[in-house]
Amino acid sequence: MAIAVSVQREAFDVAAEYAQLRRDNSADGATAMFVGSVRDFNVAQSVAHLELEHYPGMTEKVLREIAGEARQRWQLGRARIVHRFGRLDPGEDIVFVGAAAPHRQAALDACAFMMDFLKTRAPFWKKESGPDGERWVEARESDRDALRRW
Amino acid sequence: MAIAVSVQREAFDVAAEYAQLRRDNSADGATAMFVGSVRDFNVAQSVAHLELEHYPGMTEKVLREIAGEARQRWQLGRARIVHRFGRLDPGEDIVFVGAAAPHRQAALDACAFMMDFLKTRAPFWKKESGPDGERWVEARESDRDALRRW
Amino acid sequence: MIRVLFFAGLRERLQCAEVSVPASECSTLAELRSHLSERGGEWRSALADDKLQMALNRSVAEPHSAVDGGDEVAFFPPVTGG
Amino acid sequence: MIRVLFFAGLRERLQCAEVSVPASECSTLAELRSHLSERGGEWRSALADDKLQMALNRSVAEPHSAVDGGDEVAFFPPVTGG
Repeated sequence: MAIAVSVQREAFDVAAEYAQLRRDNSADGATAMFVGSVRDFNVAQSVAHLELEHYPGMTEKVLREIAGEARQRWQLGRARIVHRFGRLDPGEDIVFVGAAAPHRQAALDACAFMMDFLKTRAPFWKKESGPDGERWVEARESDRDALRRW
Repeated sequence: MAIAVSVQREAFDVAAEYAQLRRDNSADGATAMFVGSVRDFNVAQSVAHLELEHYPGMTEKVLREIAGEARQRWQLGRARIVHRFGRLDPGEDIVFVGAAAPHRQAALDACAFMMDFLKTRAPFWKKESGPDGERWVEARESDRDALRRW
Repeated sequence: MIRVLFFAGLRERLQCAEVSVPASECSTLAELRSHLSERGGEWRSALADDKLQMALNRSVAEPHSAVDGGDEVAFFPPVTGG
Repeated sequence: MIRVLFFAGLRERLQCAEVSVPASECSTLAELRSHLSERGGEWRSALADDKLQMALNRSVAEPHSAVDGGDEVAFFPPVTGG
């Protein structure tokens, strides 16, 4: 499928995602991928784990819109977004975005675009648990600023 | 290892490359990867297969310099480049570049940078075989132009 | 009825994930928000936060957007996925 | 001796992958290139191509770069990897 999105509790498999971007797709010589993972620290406190909440139904719709917009702008053969929810420990993968295109910069730019929009538009919320207790992660100005270039 | 390069005849495994970028590396929450593959057409003629020649010794040295330069510019935790040589059929992967960083745009820009420099500096040469016989692929002006932004 | 959902920190402050509001109580998202604020206490203060975002039928929406029976509305803090 | 390597289309035109040149024959890459051109025929025409690149001890080098015995020099067309 040209566009695929998944919102899931389970871990994803980068090799399987890559295979889907390439399957029956010898027209696209360029494939770019981005994976976001849980860091072991965020701002000041060290993070024991994250809990990711989302808005079922809206999340999938927004991700599909983002992938569709990227596909149109850069004439991607394929675009994929996978985002996890639920409990995530440090080092675990949170999000995968991938794009296959005839040209390398299109594939890389499409990944940057999808991540920038996902960060500010997709209804996910992170709650960090650390030694000082739980707190909801604040949205970052820099993520909103990142949208301006598109 | 912070930097790793490989020039090899064998296919590479995207999942294994990803695992190396992430291993013992929970400080880098952002991992970007790019894979270049053999398309089934190039310019006008359809391609039956490619033969990739390289300059053993110099190739590894240049790739290591490119990965090292990217690592310094974007403070990457990890940078990897894998490039194949020998016979490659349509659909097969040619090159992998990957970068792990604390921030997503650093990881994506580092991949773009490594590909742009690899395309114009690493001593590889492609010969295409198609229905009309063999021909050496010409270097493209657009690849030289891509360097100007860095 | 209008189905109204609350997420993340807002849900926790309100101690409420979902309410139903008769469509006759409001005709726009702004009116729905005022109507909910009238519950007072935490509802008034939490819904006064001007960073809150609203969705109507799973698309981001503005205060003047019209709402009607059968609609699904959501209020939530700025998103932090990725 | 200076070890001189040729790659890709250039190697095919010259029908030669490698030659050795006495260090006494030249002191710069430009002189080495002239010396090889004197072999005539395909050597003269192929080495006249101003798109050819040169490497000295596995780093890209310029015509004025000094060469000496034990050095490894390479001539090759613009690269097309990736």
